[in-house]
Amino acid sequence: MKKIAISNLPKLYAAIAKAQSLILPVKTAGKTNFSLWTEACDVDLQTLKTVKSAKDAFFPQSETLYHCHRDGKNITITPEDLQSESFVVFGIKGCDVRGIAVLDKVFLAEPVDSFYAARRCHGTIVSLACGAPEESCFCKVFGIDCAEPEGDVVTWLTEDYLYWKPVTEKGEKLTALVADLLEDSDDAAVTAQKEAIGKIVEKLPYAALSLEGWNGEALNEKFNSPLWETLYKPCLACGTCTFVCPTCQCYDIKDYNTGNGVQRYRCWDSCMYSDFTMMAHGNNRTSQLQRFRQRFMHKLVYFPANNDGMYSCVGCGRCVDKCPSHLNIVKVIKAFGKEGK
Amino acid sequence: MHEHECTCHPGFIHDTLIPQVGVITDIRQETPDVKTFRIEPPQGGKFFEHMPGQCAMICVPGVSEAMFSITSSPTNKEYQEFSIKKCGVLTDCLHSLEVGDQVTVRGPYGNHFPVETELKKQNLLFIAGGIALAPLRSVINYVLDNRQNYGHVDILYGARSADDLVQLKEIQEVWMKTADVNVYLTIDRPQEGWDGNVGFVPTYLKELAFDTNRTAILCGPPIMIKFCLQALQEMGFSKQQVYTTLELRMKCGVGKCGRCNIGSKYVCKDGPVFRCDQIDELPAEY
Amino acid sequence: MQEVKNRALALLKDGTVKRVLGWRIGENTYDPEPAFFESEEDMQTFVYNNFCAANLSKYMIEASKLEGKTLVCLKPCDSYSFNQLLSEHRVDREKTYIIGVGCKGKLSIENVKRAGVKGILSVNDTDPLQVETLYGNTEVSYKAAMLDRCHVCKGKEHVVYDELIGESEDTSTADRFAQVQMIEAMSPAEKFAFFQKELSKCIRCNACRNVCPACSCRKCVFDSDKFDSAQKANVDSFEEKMFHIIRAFHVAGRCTDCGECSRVCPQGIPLHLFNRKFIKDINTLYGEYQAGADAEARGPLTSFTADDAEPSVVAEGGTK
Amino acid sequence: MSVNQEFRPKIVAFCCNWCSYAGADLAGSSRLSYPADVKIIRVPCSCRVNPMFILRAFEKGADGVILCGCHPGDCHYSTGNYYARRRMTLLFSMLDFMGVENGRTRVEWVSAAEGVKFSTVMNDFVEKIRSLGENVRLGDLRCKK
Repeated sequence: MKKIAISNLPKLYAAIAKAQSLILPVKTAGKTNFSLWTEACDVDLQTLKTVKSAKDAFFPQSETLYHCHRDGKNITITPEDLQSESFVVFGIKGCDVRGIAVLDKVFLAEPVDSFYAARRCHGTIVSLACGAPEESCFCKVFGIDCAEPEGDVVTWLTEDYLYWKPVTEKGEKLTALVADLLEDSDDAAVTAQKEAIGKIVEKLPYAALSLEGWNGEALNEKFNSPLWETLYKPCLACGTCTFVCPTCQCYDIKDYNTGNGVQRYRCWDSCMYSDFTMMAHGNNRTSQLQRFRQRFMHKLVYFPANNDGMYSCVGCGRCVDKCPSHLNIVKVIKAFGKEGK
Repeated sequence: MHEHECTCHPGFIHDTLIPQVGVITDIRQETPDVKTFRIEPPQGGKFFEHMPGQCAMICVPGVSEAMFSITSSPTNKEYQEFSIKKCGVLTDCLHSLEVGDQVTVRGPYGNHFPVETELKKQNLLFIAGGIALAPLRSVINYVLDNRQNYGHVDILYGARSADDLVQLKEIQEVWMKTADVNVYLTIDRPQEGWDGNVGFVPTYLKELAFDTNRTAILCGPPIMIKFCLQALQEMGFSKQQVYTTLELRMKCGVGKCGRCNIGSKYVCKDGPVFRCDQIDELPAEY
Repeated sequence: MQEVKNRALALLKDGTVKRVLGWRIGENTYDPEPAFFESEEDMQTFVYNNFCAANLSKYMIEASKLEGKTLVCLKPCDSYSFNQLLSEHRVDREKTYIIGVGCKGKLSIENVKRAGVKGILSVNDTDPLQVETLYGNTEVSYKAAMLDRCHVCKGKEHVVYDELIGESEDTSTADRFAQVQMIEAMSPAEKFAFFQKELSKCIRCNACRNVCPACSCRKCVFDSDKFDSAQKANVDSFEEKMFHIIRAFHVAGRCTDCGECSRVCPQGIPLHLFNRKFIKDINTLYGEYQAGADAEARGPLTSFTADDAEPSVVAEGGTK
Repeated sequence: MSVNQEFRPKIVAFCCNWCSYAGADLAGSSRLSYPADVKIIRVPCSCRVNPMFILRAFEKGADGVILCGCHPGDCHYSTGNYYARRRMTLLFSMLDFMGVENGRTRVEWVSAAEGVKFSTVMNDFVEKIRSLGENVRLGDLRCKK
């Protein structure tokens, strides 16, 4: 276990940023999101949940795939370079780290998505334990320990120090890079914090949320439930829940005409949008009910069916906080629970 | 090919989302709204090896990209063909292209008809309607080119009118002349100069009263599939004996972009070929 | 407010209305969700408290397509939106029974959190708010927890209703255009930097568009496949600006300043500034106009006078 | 000003079919010159131009956008330019509000007989844009590569 005084954190950031690019929670115009560190930025480790998850670091909201130039009849395709430089994502919470594991299941499955894989292999994850979980958190339900998250390096923030524990080889490498800023430490403060967090987690309102009945086998029974009929009603069909979610991975591929060629990029898409499945001969999800159902069925039924029971929800609670109509996955799970299904 | 390499993953020279350039080397007007395009890489040959039933993404840069079934059989060693019906923004644009124009192609995507496993040694009944002959053509030619591996072949093909029958030349000159292959053609409404059967495919199917000692491969518009399936069941076929294809909106082709799912199955990866009893297990959202 | 619930229940029972559009009780006091109720049994989960902030007018577009009358609970500001939709023939007055509910300012849990409260377990909706949290109990003043828009409330009169329930209280404490004027006073570089910073947060979730009662197009121009709209990608520095200008422009003269766009923005972008700037300009150049105040009025962008200001008025500073 | 000497601005001019486009024609046939940097887009009426047209022109790389229509009162469709006038006033005000230099957009009323005015307006506008320099606040970065 290592530690560094809070007052020295700017030095730590600068030291990391000198060697690699550093992505961490930065407050801009009142909201905190993961962003590239600069000398002038306002690092914010106090806000528990960034608005968007850390997903952007590995799977950006939009990224160029290739450029296409046309010269007469000839087309030339220039693929975008893959990530080839190392970078560090600092301050990811346990839920977001698990979110990346969920993305891995999708993008690292054959055929491997090389854009994602390149970022994964060049990125080092420095996770941060949640000192003060909030009411919308339910990561425990998915077996995540927010007091000791996964990652290459795990850190804990107390009033005076940031405690630093390298876990993987990548983590050791990063630790070596900043070794002269870190001092050795015992575990006492961290143990105390973990215990305190554990007690809070027990008291979280959604700590006892039951996922019973949500699995790949329940497919048709859940799909055909009449409950969706009322559940979807307040949905505005916006993409807030999808875009703040650490696990939503559906994407769209689009073209942009730059005037001297076509830039093909991919961007996050949302199953909540009415044109998500639109095609020349029609749309197989014509109602908001179907689209709403798709989101939750994907997370709680289809994904586990294809990935050995792993849910595509990590209980970060962002959708709970952000839905303009106060709809969320917790309400859906509970509604089915009440029905005894 | 693409100099597009990740230092720690030397294998990643070619992401599946990055297409190859293709040159249109031949265009055949099949029907008033269907053209068959022969598309080759600039250096000639084929883009990739595929199996019958597999698809590829064809894109006109700046217009759109969509999944098309590869019409030519894998046994064709020289080139690949796509029969495309004019019905949307992209296909309109494709139809306006000329020989020598370039598009981009990526693939192959999806599963394929089990020509080397379940279908082997079987008697086969192909049922197609309209443009749906496109995916079946590759299977039929594959079967005919490996004739010894399969039993008796019946092909039932229908279209709106005689002018809408795709690949008529090949049907008449090759398929009809192959031993132990019966071709049944039908059109929806009577037409001058047509002395074949008139009537919808499902009706004709019932009239033909095939015995159940065969596997049916069914492809067509959803409504035709529905009624043909009913007819087949009335004739005593079980759902395990019938294969069909599904189509939904696809973007990535590799089961990641998340839109072509029916339940936990992705049509682009787990499909497009499904056995009918497998489809029954899926939620009704297609 | 038990009275709203009782009255709605009575009207549902006696067959005056076929359904009630109100709120369903959430997991907590602060997260009621808009909902339709069709039976007495269903009405048990009906709730009306000071966290019921959403503007229900837009749901009436869909409800107007249903058979029978729908009862809807509208706050004073919501009634403007409803009236505006009425003038655009998007809702059916004959199929609507409006309970105008009195308003003393609506609460926002975001604002409670903004006051520094974390881990909220329960909260009530009286003044001051008693908040029980994972980290101890605390109080937040009603005013501090009130939605930003309530501080610049445009009035507590319902412009359309069938009956009124409950008292209202004036909550406006600030000038509605103060923020707009503050920005107008900046230099171009400062203005640009301000909006660049705010809009760089935009994630194109389209919540502002989808919640807006004035945005009622069947298909939005930004969802068109006729041009290479980024639509849902936060692609670059530009399209966010275009989107937000056009979003506000398309509702200019029809926007009642209900403030829903800013309420729902997950990134807290002050989207109402765009709308308010248009309202302020319209007031300055074409005379005071409040959209939704009169369902018969002609909107400022669908009318003109021969001696309107020329666009060069902008360069001359006439819109500041 | 030496910096801007080399700068060739891209100007988009939306011209109404009935007056301004004819005015441009007259300017041409009268051999009145105006810079080749001005690209004219003919529209049926000035009120056909919606704010999106202006913004899209900037997005794709325009440095200045000018809208020309019939003089108020002379619209071929009687009132189109009155609506356009209100819309453009509000749009320009919004652009100003967001920190875009307000010389980059302009509305001018040019009749079919005003070939001279067309030429003067265009020369003046191009000069103005040249002095403002390249448009950096409203373009899409992807178009600049």
